[in-house]
Amino acid sequence: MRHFANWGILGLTLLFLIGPFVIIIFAGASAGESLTFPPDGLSLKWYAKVFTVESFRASFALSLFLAIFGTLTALLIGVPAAYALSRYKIPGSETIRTIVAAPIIVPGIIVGLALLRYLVVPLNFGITLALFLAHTALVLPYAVRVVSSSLNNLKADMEEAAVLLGCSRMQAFTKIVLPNIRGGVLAAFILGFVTSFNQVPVSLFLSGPGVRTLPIDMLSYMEITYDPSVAALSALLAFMSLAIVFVAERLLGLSRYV
Amino acid sequence: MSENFVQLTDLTLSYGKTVAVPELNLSIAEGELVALLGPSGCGKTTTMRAIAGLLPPTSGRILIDGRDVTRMAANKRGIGLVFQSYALFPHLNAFENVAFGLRLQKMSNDEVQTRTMAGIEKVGLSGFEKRKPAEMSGGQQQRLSLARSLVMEPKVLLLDEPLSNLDARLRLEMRTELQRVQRETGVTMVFVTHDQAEALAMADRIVLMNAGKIEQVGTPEDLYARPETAFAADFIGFENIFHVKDGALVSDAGSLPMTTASDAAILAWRPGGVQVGQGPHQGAVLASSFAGEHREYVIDSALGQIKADAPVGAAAVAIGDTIAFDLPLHTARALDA
Amino acid sequence: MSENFVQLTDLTLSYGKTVAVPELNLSIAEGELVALLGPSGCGKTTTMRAIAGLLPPTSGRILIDGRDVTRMAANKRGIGLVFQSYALFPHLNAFENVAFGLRLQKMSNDEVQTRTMAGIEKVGLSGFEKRKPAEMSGGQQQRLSLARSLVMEPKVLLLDEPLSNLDARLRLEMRTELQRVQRETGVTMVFVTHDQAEALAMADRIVLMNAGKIEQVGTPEDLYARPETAFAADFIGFENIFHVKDGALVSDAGSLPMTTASDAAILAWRPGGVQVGQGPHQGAVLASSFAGEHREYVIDSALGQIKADAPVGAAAVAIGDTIAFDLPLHTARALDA
Amino acid sequence: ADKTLTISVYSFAQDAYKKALYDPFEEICGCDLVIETGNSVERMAKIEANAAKPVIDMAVISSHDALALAQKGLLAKLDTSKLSSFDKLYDAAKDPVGDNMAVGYTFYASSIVYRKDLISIDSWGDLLTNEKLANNVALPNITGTQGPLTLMMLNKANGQNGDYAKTISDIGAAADKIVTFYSRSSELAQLMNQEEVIAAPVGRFAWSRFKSSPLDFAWANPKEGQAGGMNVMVMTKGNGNEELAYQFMDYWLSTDVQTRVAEAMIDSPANKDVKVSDEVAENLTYGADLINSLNIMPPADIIAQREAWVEQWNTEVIK
Amino acid sequence: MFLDSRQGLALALPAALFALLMFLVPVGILLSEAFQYDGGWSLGAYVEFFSKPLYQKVFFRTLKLGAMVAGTAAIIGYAAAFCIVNLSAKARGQVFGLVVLPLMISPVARTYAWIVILGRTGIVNDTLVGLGIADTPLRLLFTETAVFIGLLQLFLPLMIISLVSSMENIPRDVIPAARVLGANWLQVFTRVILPLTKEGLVIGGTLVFTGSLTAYITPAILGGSKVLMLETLLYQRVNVSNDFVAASVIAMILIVMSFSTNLLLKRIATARS
Ligand SMILES: Nc1ncnc2c1ncn2[C@@H]1O[C@H](COP(=O)(O)OP(=O)(O)OP(=O)(O)O)[C@@H](O)[C@H]1O
Ligand SMILES: Nc1ncnc2c1ncn2[C@@H]1O[C@H](COP(=O)(O)OP(=O)(O)OP(=O)(O)O)[C@@H](O)[C@H]1O
Ligand SMILES: [Mg+2]
Ligand SMILES: [Mg+2]
Repeated sequence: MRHFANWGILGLTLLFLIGPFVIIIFAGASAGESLTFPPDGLSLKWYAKVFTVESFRASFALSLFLAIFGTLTALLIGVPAAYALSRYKIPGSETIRTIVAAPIIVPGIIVGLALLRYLVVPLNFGITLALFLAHTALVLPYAVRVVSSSLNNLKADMEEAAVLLGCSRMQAFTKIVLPNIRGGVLAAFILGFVTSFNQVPVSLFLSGPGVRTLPIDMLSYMEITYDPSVAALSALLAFMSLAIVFVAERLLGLSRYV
Repeated sequence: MSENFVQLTDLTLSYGKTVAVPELNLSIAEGELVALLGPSGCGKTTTMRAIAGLLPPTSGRILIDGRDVTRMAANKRGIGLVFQSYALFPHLNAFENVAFGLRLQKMSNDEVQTRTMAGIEKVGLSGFEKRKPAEMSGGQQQRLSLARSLVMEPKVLLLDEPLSNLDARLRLEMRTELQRVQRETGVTMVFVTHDQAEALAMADRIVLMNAGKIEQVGTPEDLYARPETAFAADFIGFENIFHVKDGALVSDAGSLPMTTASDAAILAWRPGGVQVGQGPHQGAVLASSFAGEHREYVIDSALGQIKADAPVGAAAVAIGDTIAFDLPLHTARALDA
Repeated sequence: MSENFVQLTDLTLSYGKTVAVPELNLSIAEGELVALLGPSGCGKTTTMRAIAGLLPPTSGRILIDGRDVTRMAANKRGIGLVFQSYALFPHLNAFENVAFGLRLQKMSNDEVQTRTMAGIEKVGLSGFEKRKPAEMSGGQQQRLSLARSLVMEPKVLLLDEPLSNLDARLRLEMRTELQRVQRETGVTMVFVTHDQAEALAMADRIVLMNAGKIEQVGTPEDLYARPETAFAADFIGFENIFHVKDGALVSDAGSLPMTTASDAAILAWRPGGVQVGQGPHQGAVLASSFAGEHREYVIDSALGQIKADAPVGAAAVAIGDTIAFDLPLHTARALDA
Repeated sequence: ADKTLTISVYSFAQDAYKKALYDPFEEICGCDLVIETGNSVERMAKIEANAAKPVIDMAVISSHDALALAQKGLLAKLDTSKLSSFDKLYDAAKDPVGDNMAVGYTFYASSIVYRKDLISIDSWGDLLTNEKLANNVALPNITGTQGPLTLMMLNKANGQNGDYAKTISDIGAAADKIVTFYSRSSELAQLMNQEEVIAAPVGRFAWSRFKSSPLDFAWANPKEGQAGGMNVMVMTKGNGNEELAYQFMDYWLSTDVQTRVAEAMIDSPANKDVKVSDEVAENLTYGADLINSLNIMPPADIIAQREAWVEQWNTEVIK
Repeated sequence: MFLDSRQGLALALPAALFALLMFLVPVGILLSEAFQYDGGWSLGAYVEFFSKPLYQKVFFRTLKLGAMVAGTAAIIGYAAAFCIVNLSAKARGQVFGLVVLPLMISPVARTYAWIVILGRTGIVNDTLVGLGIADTPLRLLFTETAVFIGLLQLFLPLMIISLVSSMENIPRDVIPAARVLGANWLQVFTRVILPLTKEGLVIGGTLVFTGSLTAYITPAILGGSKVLMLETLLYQRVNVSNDFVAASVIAMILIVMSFSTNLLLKRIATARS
């Protein structure tokens, strides 16, 4: 009985969350010319068309670059920060926490505009560099928060044990802490990756001739037409993300950590 | 063999502003097995952590084998510590947990293999090598943690409640094993316990602590038979403690005349030292329990509750019934005020 | 007063596909104090959870006071449970933890106040009312958990290792308190322990479990003196157990001729039943430890390790020295194969 | 190639432009084209943000946006002598914003697309008054290019003689029955295809999207006539790449390119010499007669009043 | 806890400096423009902003929608999280995967799916009319309802994630203990689960509320100009009117709203215990 209610609630929630995804998949497989559901017949022509649009290829590469390297950079500086915040008594740690978390609450458009006006134009930063900085900053709060919470669940006495067994602080971190928070790091990476990859408002201003992220490219493609290829592209991207998560789950046992 | 192998001088240990251990002085000889005994929260773990180098002292010095290690990093001291909380590495299996420290040394793979397997066998965990800590019971985890420290063959081994989660039989086995290791390797061991029986059974010398201070130091026999303070006596099992005043025993609850005079200020009896079944005094039985070799009574007397053991052969007295008893001077321990 | 106040009939309990307890049958009388005794992992906690309604049985029935409660919700059964893990509410202070259940009943604030304070006092935690569980030591938390169940005055009180984290003195105090509560309120109590001394001391009746099955049921005296199986004997302290074959004692390690013939299949001795210092047999002392009233030896004999207690007055024998001993038939317990 | 020209254009039909314009030009000039796309407001905002150091050399935008940029001093005055095709342009395209700040390269008409099976449209006024259109009509947002054109035509239909405030009030009064104020013609096409909307004003350049739909769409010929607009080319001030920019603009205005673009049914020509088939002409805003008949609002009028319109629109229409 | 604070600072500093220099400084300069009014420092721009009826309305709508989305997400989130926590480890991993799936889909596409679903001839209206709940198709697109639904779907996963992870930290036997002490499921929820997961609720609530305030695509597409929110208004001010001052004002308001909501939630959470 409880079981039944359990799955009932979950089913409805999942329907609400996933329903649009199903529609996107099928709308992209329409044989007709416009975005409809149920589709006017099935065909893969729109999925095929995605690969012929040249600008998608360039912007996909840019978005992938930003998502991967922006997130990695955020982790590179975020993991040590999270570690320091949870293991050391630092003067002003609350301030540091707030600074690092700030990018979440600033509207994306303002971020894009600010970087364009005060970094790109006066300091001669390239658009790509500015995008990279912006995406790194946006992912940073997730990196610090997610990694912090898995660090807090990790008892500090294990590191002490490792040190007593002869580790240096650095070895204790790499051999003991890192393996035990890899689920958190992975979750942070995935969260950061999708945040960055799907980011729109920041990139509205941070785009220039020949430099444009994929979501912005999709938006501007939709300036011209709502044909189902955007749905097809979205479905393909979601499958790509899923594949990444699936592989990660297989390799690292993600579900044990989330 | 040094008499002052581990030496703590005026050691003060604090957490922030709260001082947990003020000005501790203690010397431990090489190859000695010392028990830190004391009630919960008295600073046992804190002291161990300081010796291991995990807690920088507020003041004072720590010497090991003549060298001042007060500021030496924990991983340089060559000290082993078995944590009260085990502190096992959850991502590594039992074998890798034990092998961890060995692998950090320049040691052949074969040797790591041999020593690890030997260590695991010693604590009775053969066959569990592939298990992760989460898949082992509390007692098994505790033994694993022990093995991890033992294989390192440290100069000084600190053990924080190493046997608390084991049942009576397993505990005895592990005690024997620890004593054997100590005899064979001559390692200096300091172990923490809140269980006096364990301290008595294992230690060469017992350090009894109370609220961060050392209350008494001595051999088990010493401490067991000759506690020097009321706290020590109480802790070591002289559960009936009374003041002597004008030829009578006095407690908060009342007083009882003594049959023989004594010039001690305080007298204390173990439950086994109280005579029951006959005697000049009377009391109602509050509680009675079977303890195998004897029966334990709690008697409601003019002095308040008195704990007494009766031989199991004697007829049992029901709860609520009256029982005669005596507090004979020859079984009492005399203490200063 | 019902003889079958709590009745478990063919109770099978499983976690997913693994059966933890197969077909258990047990009756407990009203007002009885029953101990569930057994090694780690034998199904004690599992059984308690089923009685409390936290684990739906795979099959079988649970009757309380004549009513079938097998399918009744946990909050309707009127059963108290003290959890092995305390299960205190971390967000509530000590007072609110104890008051939790009372507040759920239609009860005036004053009464909640009075009963809560009384409950806290009973377990010796007066003055700790405002503390959160995290700010209390293990033993204090355990007592708090006890108080939380006691104030509810349940018909049946289940206690899962309620005293494991207390030191000897506190443990004795809490035992006395539990026995008093039980006497005064006539509550039926079932408590779990892995410590035979505790079971012996407190219980009216002991249920000894092994791997999900009941091994023996009886009074403490019964179990202590007359274990019926090798498992029971071993668990209850007959640590030296040997087969009898052709007038000799036999173990995996070897054999030893007997001085007196016996037609028992198995003979078992407590360490206290082994005679040391004199006797026909010889062995090397492997370990020796002081235990207050006596000294415990582990002797390496032709039968393997033998555990023996010697009176503390006797001259101590050093480890490695040879000692004489006997396994007298009059202190042995005879068991069937 | 070591020379590059950076241009900013509307984002639609880039594949066709590539064939008709970009590739051949790169061939001729031996340079690389870097192309930025987007809608005109976003591109303008960026041109302004980068004013100190222009990234864009040459842009195509709407005539009133060109005027706005010119007034902010962001544009270079064009030397028309460097444009060999200049004389072939319709007169209206030669100096649309004054001071030779821009040249027109395409015209478009703007009228109402509607579902001929459900309704008939005779006048721009029908948009607000026809009962059948209640909850079924969409209007362009005032902030877009089409908004001011619709405003002008409604004003004309209601005989309000340039009193736009009154027209906006009328729209405000009817706002509850208007499904949305769209800002992208593609969005409108989607809404009309899923039968959310059955009539709406739209630019001729978007017509092909409706024509290919299975639904029964028609292009209205209201009695007030069609509105018209023009897109223009501009050059940013001080971009340092003027020669190449002139070369590109001239090439785009040439009869060859204008014909190719027209035949691809992307942009209607501004070059008088372009000749196309009737079938192609049907889809474009083509020919002197048609172009001269369009109601075109002077860019200066739009620029002067737009802030006020938006303000009033925000209070009375969006509410 | 290691006490060498200098080492700790060295570890934390790169992230802090990065966020400060590459992010907060440029954003700060931009925001400071909102305090420039009539050539001097003043709050005039804010006074002007709040004196316009449309802006007031957009402000309150944004607040209302943000609160409604966060509130609804909390209710659904608790139900879903509780179910997820009760699943077996394997099923939990799979369901969790499905819950985070929407995060992987471009918000652009997700929002367009809602246009199809919520349209006059979309599934929702077909179902409502088919079941006789509505006589004629409802107009759902370009209404607050549409924006609400879109935002809810966008941010619900974040709420569920936060709640699940804080529920997993509830000590093992605490819920059974409450049951045995006589609590029914509602009482278990209000007296045990809620207080013990308030941290997750605060994090989730802040993420959802902040997300709803600063979302751009969803209100832009599902609400259009008829359901302006602060973020779409901000975009309009920048792009259509080149009005950076108003944009900065709006940004500052959004930041203050997010920040104070976070503080407020934290306050409420700590005040209760
Ligand atoms: N991290 C800490 N911060 C503040 N006070 C602490 C900390 N750790 C321990 N204390 C306090 O220091 C005192 C000594 O604690 P310690 O852990 O050394 O006790 P212990 O003797 O090991 O007790 P137990 O037998 O319960 O393990 C206690 O009063 C304790 O409350
Ligand atoms: N949640 C669970 N899932 C699967 N198996 C379980 C679970 N809980 C207990 N078990 C198994 O059921 C058996 C009985 O466990 P139980 O907790 O009842 O033991 P116990 O007698 O209380 O032991 P202890 O003295 O260690 O508390 C054990 O083998 C244990 O591994
Ligand atoms: Mg301790
Ligand atoms: Mg148990």
